Amino acid sequence: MISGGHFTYFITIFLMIAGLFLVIARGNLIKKLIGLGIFQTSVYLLYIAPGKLVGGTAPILSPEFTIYSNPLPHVLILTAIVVGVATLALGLALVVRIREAYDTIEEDEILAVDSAHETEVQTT
Amino acid sequence: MTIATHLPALQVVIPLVAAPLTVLLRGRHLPYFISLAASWIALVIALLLWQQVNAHGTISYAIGKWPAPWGIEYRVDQLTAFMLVLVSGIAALVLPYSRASIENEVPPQQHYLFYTMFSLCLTGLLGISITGDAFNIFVFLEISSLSTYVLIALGRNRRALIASYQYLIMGTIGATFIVIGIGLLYLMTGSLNLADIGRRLAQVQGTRPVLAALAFLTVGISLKLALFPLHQWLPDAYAHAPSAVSSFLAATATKVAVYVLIRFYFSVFDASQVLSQLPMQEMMLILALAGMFAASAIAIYQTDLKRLFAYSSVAQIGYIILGLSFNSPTGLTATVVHLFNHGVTKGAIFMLLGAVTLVMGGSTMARIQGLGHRMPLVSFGIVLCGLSLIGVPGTVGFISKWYLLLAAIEQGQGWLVFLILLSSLLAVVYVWRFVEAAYFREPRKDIDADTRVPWSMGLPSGLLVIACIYFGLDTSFTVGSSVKIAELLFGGMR
Amino acid sequence: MIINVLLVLMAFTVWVIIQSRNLFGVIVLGGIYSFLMATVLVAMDAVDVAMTEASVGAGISTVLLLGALYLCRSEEARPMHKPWLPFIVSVAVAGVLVYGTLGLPEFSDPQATIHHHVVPRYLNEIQQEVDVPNVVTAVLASYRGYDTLGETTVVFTAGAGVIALLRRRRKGRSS
Amino acid sequence: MRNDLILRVIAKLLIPFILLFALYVQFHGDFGPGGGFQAGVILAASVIFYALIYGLDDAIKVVPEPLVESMMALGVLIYAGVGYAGLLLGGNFLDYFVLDPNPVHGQHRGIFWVEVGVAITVSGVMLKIFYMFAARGKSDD
Repeated sequence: MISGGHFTYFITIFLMIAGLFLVIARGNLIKKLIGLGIFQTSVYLLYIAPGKLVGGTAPILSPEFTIYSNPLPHVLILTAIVVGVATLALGLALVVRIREAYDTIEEDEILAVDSAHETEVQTT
Repeated sequence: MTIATHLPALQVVIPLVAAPLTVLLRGRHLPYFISLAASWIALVIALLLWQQVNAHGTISYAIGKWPAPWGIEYRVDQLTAFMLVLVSGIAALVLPYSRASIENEVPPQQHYLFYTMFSLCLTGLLGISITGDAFNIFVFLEISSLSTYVLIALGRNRRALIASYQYLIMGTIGATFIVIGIGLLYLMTGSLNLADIGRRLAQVQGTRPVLAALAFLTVGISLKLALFPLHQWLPDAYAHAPSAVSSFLAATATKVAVYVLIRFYFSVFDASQVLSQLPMQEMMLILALAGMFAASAIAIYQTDLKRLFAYSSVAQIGYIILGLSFNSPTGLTATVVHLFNHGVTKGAIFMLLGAVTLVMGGSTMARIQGLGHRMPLVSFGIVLCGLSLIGVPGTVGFISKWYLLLAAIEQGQGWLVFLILLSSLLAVVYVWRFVEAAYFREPRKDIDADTRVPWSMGLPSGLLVIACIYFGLDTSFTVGSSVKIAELLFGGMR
Repeated sequence: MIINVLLVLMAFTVWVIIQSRNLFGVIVLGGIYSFLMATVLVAMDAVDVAMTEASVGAGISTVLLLGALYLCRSEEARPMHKPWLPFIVSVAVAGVLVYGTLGLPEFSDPQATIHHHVVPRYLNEIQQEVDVPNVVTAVLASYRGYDTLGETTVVFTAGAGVIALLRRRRKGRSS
Repeated sequence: MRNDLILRVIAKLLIPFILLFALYVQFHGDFGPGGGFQAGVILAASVIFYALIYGLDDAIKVVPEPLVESMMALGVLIYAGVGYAGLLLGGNFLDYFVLDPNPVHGQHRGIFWVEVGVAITVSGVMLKIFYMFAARGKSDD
C-alpha cells in the first residue's frame, strides 16, 4: 500500500525538503531564491496529485466524458503560481539593489561588511 | 438592502481600490489624500461593524452571492471586529504621521508608491482578519507581506535591503508552511471554509494529516508573528524601515498573525481537543517564556533605540503567547487585551522614535543623550510608554499583565507569577537605559537639533500615548470586548 | 507510469541543482525543472495549471533570474561552515511531512473526501449556474472570484514594488 | 544581434501571431485552458520579444512606460469595478448574477470583464518588471 499509493507524495516531500534546504543552507542570495522557488513549486504537487483520477480527464466539461479531475486545487495552485512569481520578482529586485549597495550577493560577506561598518560607527 | 449590509466587503475593497488609484493618478498630493481617506473610511466601517456585531452577533457575507463552502465568505465576529478596529485605527493615525516622516526619509519620486504600498498592506491585514476562508487568508497574507517587504526596503540605510530580503525569505517560508497546512486540511475535509473545515474535522479528528497540518500551520504562523526562535527577521526590519512603517508594523502586523493563530486554534481545530493531543500547551509555554527572557535580555544590550524596542516586541509577543498557552478563558482574555494594548504602546513608541530620528538624525543611544532637555514632550511620551511596557498601574501594560497573572494564579502555577514579575524587571532595565541617556546625560554639542517636530507627526503620536493611559484607566472597551471574545471562543460557538 | 518517471527526473534535476555552484547552469536547470513540472501537471489533467507553470515557471521566472544574474555577475562561493542546522531542520520537516502524508488517501483514490465535498456542485451544477465549460475558469473567476481579485492585487503589488525598488533617481538617468 | 536583418523580419512576422495567440488564449479561456493570466503573460512576452530584437528604447517608444504603469493599476480597477458594479446593481460584492437580467448571462459578462482586468494588470506588471530590470542593466555598462 505504502510504496504504490504514496509514491507521488514521497517525491513531493523530497522536492520540498531539497528546496527548503537550499533556502536555509545556502549563502548566495540568488541560489536561495531558486531554492525558495523549488520549495513553493513542490507544494503544487501536494495539492494537484490527490485531485487526479486515473481514467479521468481535465475538468473541461464535455458530453464525452464523465470523470474529471478535481478542479478546485487547480484554481488554488494557479493563484499560488502567481504569488510565487510575484515573490521572485520582488526578491530579485532586492538582490539587484543589494549587489549595488554591497558589491556582493554572498550572505556571509554582506554580514561581515555590516558588522565591520557597525564597529566603525561605534568607535567614532 | 442598504449599504450597511455590505460593510464587510467595503471594509477591505475600499483600501484595495485606493492602491491602484494612487498609481493611476500619481502626483504630489493626491496619493496621500486618497490613502488617507481610505484609511479613515476603513476606521469608520470597522467601528460600525463592531457596533453591528455587538448588537446582532456574528455577520456572514457571501462574496459573489455564492454560499459558504463553495464561494468565499466574510465572517465578522467580535474578535474580528476588535482586530479591524485596531488595524484600521492605527492606520488612520499612522497615515497623517507618515506625510512629514516620509518627506524626510524616502526619495520624492517614490512617495506615491509608499502610499500605494501602505494601502495594500492595510488591505492585506484587514483581509486576513475578516475572511472566513482558509485559502483567502493566504492570498491576503501575501498582499500584506509583499507590500511590507517593499515598505521596509524603502528605508534610508542599505541595511534596510538586507532586512527586507531576510524577511522575504522567512516570510515566504512561513507562508508556504501555511499553504501546506491548509492543503493537508483540504485533503482531509474537502473544504476551504474555516467554519466548514472545523465542523468536518470532527470526523477525522486526530488523524495523522490533521496533526501534521496543525504543526505546519503553527510553525508557519509563528514565523509571521515572530515567536521567539523564529524572530530573527523582526529586529532588523523594525530598525531599518522608515519610521512610519516601523510604527504601523509594530502595532499591527504581528498582531494579525496572532489573530490567525487564534482563529485556527479555536475556529478550526477545536481548541481543547487539539491542544491536548500534542504537547502544544507545554511547547507554547516554554517558547513564550524563552522569548520573554531572552529577547528582553538582548534588548538591554542594544545601542539603537529602535532595535531595543524591536527586541522588546519579541518579548511582548512572548506574553501574548503565554496567555494563549493557558488554554483558559482568562488566559485568552489576557492575550486579546495585550494584542490591543501592546499594539497601541509600540505604535506610540515607534512614532515617537520617528520624531527623534527626524530631529536628531538617528536613534542611537549616543545621539539621544540629553533628549529630555531637547525634546521634553517626546521623551516624556517614550517614558510613559516604557512604563506601559513594564506594566506600571495606570498604563495599558498593567491591564494585560494583571490578566496574565490572574490566569496563572487560576491554573495554580505560582512560579509563573514569579517569572512574569521577573521578566518585568528586565523591562525596567531596558527602559531605564533610555531614561539614563535622555535625562542624566548632557546633550551632545555637535548635533544641532533645530528642527521642530511638525504637528502632523506630533498629534498622532500624542493621541496614541494618551490612548496608552486612557485604556489603562477605562478598560470597558478593551477588557469588555476581550472577555466577550474569550467567552465566545470557549463557548464553542463558531 | 509516465508520472512516476517524470517525478524521478525532477528529483534528479533538483539533486543536480543542489550540487552545482554554477549559477547560470542552475537557472537553466530550474527552467528544465519547471518544464518537467508542467508536463507532470498535464499528465495529472491540470491543463490550466500546466500552461501557467510553463509560461511563468519556465518562461518569466527564468528570464527574470537570468536578468538578475546578468546584473549581479556572480558565482556561488563555497560555504564557510557545514550546514548542520539547516540539515536538521530539513530532516525534521521531512519527518512531519512523511508522518502526515502516510495518513492521506492513496493516489487517485476516488473515495477520497475531496471528490465528494464542495467539488460536486462545481462539476454538476455549473451548466445551470454559470454555463462555462472550463470548470477551472468558472471557479477561478466566479465561485472563488474574490481570490482572483486578491491574486491580481498580488501581481500589482509586485509590479509597484519593483518600480519602487529599481526606479533610478532622476539625477542618475540624465547623466 | 540587433542589426540582424533575418531576426528583424522574423520578429515582424511573428509578433502579430503572438498577439493573436494571446487574444485566443484570453477569449477561449471559457472553453479550453487559458484565461486572463496566461494571455497577459503572452502579451507581455510579445513586447519583450520586440525589445530583445529592436532594443529597449524602440520598445519603450511603442509601449511607453507611463502607459505600462497605468495598465498595472487599470486592470485591478476593472476587476474591482466589476465587484462594485454588483454592489450598485443591488447584489453583493462581485455578484455577477445582477449584471444582466438573465443571471447566467450576467455570469458570462462578469467573467469576461474580470478576465480582461487580469490580463491588463498581468501584462502591465510583467512588462514593467522587464523594463525595470533592463534599464538597470543599461546604465550599468
